[in-house]
Amino acid sequence: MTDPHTTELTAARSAPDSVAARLEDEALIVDVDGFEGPLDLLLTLSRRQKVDLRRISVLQLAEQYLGFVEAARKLRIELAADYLVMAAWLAFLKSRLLLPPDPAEDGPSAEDMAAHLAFQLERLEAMRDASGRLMGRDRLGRDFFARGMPETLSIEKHTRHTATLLDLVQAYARIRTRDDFRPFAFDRTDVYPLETALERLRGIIGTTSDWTDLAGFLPPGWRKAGNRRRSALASTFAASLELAKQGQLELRQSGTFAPLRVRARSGGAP
Amino acid sequence: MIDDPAQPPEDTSSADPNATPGLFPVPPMPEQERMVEAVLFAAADPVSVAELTGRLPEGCDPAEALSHLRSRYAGRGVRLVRVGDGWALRTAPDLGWLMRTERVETRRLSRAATETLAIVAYHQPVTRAEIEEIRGVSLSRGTIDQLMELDWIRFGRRRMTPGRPLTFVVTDTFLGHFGLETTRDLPGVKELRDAGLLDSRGMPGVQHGLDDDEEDGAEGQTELFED
Amino acid sequence: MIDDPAQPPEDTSSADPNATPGLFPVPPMPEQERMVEAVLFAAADPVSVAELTGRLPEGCDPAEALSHLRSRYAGRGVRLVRVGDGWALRTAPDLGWLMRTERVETRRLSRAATETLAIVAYHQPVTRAEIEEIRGVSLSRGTIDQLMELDWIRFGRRRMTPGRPLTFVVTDTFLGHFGLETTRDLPGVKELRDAGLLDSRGMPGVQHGLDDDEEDGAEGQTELFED
Repeated sequence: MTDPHTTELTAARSAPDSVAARLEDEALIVDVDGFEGPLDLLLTLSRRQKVDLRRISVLQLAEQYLGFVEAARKLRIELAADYLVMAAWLAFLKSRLLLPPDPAEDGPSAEDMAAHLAFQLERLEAMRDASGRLMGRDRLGRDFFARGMPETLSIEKHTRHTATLLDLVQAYARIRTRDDFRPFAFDRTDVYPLETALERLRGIIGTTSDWTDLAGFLPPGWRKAGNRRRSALASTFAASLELAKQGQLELRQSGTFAPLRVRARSGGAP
Repeated sequence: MIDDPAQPPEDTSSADPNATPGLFPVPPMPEQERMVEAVLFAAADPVSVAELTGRLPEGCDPAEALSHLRSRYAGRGVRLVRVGDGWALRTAPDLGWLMRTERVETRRLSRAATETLAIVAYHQPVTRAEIEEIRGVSLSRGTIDQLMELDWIRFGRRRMTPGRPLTFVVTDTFLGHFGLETTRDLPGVKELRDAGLLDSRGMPGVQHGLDDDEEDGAEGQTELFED
Repeated sequence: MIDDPAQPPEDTSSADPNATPGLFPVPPMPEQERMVEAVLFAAADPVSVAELTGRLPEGCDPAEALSHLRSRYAGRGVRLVRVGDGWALRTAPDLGWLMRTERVETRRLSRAATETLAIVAYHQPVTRAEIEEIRGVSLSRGTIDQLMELDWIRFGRRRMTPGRPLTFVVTDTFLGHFGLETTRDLPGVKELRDAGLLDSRGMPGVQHGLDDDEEDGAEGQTELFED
């Protein structure tokens, strides 16, 4: 009843587009940072209706909220995305509430949605009220006190190591995130370097005058199927291309995916 | 040994120094009450009945001793209060004004923190998504952190729903701080429950946006545990 | 007052006859006794009569209240004793043995032990080699011994791999100590981050900088999580 907006309120209710209502919304917008999200703003707006939250007019509330967003737009105040999401939802709800229900439409009725919004507001208000009552309770260290000098009478010393769950999970997270930051490095054991392949191929190609399957040049220990073979094959193939470029060997393939065959190029480089 | 006045009960409660502890007569109830009083008095933190049982001689009934002690301290400057599973002596709240020098200044909690605390207390066990749904706003990191640091909330069991989200519950420290025996003593909890305001109710037919977030959480979890 | 046989020696003078009459009526003696009881209980040091006089409402007689309180506690588990100039409530000396187990020095688990424990909890059953690989350092004998001694980890089954290495798992004692029903209730990294518990900013009340290595780690996390 001591609400300074009381007079404007009446005006706002009788004529939603009145100057007073706009001014009032603008006053709220200036304070938009003071709201904890759209639901909080809706709760504040709903108090203007001066009725029990259970009897609130959701339609009117939706209009007030949309008026607020509109006023913010006119004032070129950027509202956070969730305020706009709520505005879109309320605009939808408003249209559903105003139109006669479409029997063909699935999903919850506009009344159900409105009732849920009212429930959310009531629940938020209840929790807000509960938190106030909770914080207003007599509190340890302020209103009542524990023993000021707890006694430790024993001479017996016994060390107990302890840790909290928080220590534990933080330690784990620390290790895990440290892992994520380990500089990226190849696991070298399964990689056959190009340089090695080049050296090997150069060494043995001179003796090969017949067409020979490239796979036959794979080093021992790298021939079994798997990552090692794939790595060795790729490096040996790349080495063969390099040697072909240098004119030391020739490559031949009879068809797509057919085995690659190589031989020393007669009269190759010295 | 015999000269030491602060010896174990064998020396004071029995004539036979060779008897095994189990064979000692159980101390009379007034004596048990004294013992419980001394233990609770010495300890700054609440002591559970189980702990008292372990501390008192065999055959004692700390629960009964506690009930005697509680009526003895009724109306006094110090009271026997229950905190969750434990019992503690605390000064009477109406005398708080006398203890100005002992008062510890607590950090003022933000509105987000107090509301989150209330939601955890009234709705526990409650998931992060549920807290956000009730407040209509996403929960900033510092809020949970702060309440955990105060040891007022802790992780509860995982919810047995898709994603197995973690829940939050309040601690005994919370109960002790606010002078509550259990969460059933929260102000207005019964009225709120009767009014259906503690029900978990989602928007009819609408998949709430916050659920996405929770599913992300679930993924992170799976990743974590699979390897 | 003069009739009181248990009158404390400090009671040298009755209320100052020249004192201006207080604006409020002087509380009745039982109420004064409650006040003295509460103040002594909450005080961290013995409280002198002069201090009590200063704290209690004008016109109170703490010395008389003390003497009533002293007889009230006579023979109880707690006694009113004089310590130097002050008065304090102390547990009865004959019950000192009850408090003996109280004295346990609590020390935080070392970082190596905490990390090892965390790895066992999150990855169990886990071999020694796996722990070393995850932590990136070799595991000292003492760490495992300590965790075993605490009864937080134990040997699990042998791994059916070459060398059949022993594995470690956490115990029920571990679950009980950390308030977990199963290790599946442990929060994941994403959940920790959401709760703000991975923030590198120093948490109030938590000591940082004990170990440079740790701070480096914290920085790394910030980089990772601030997105």
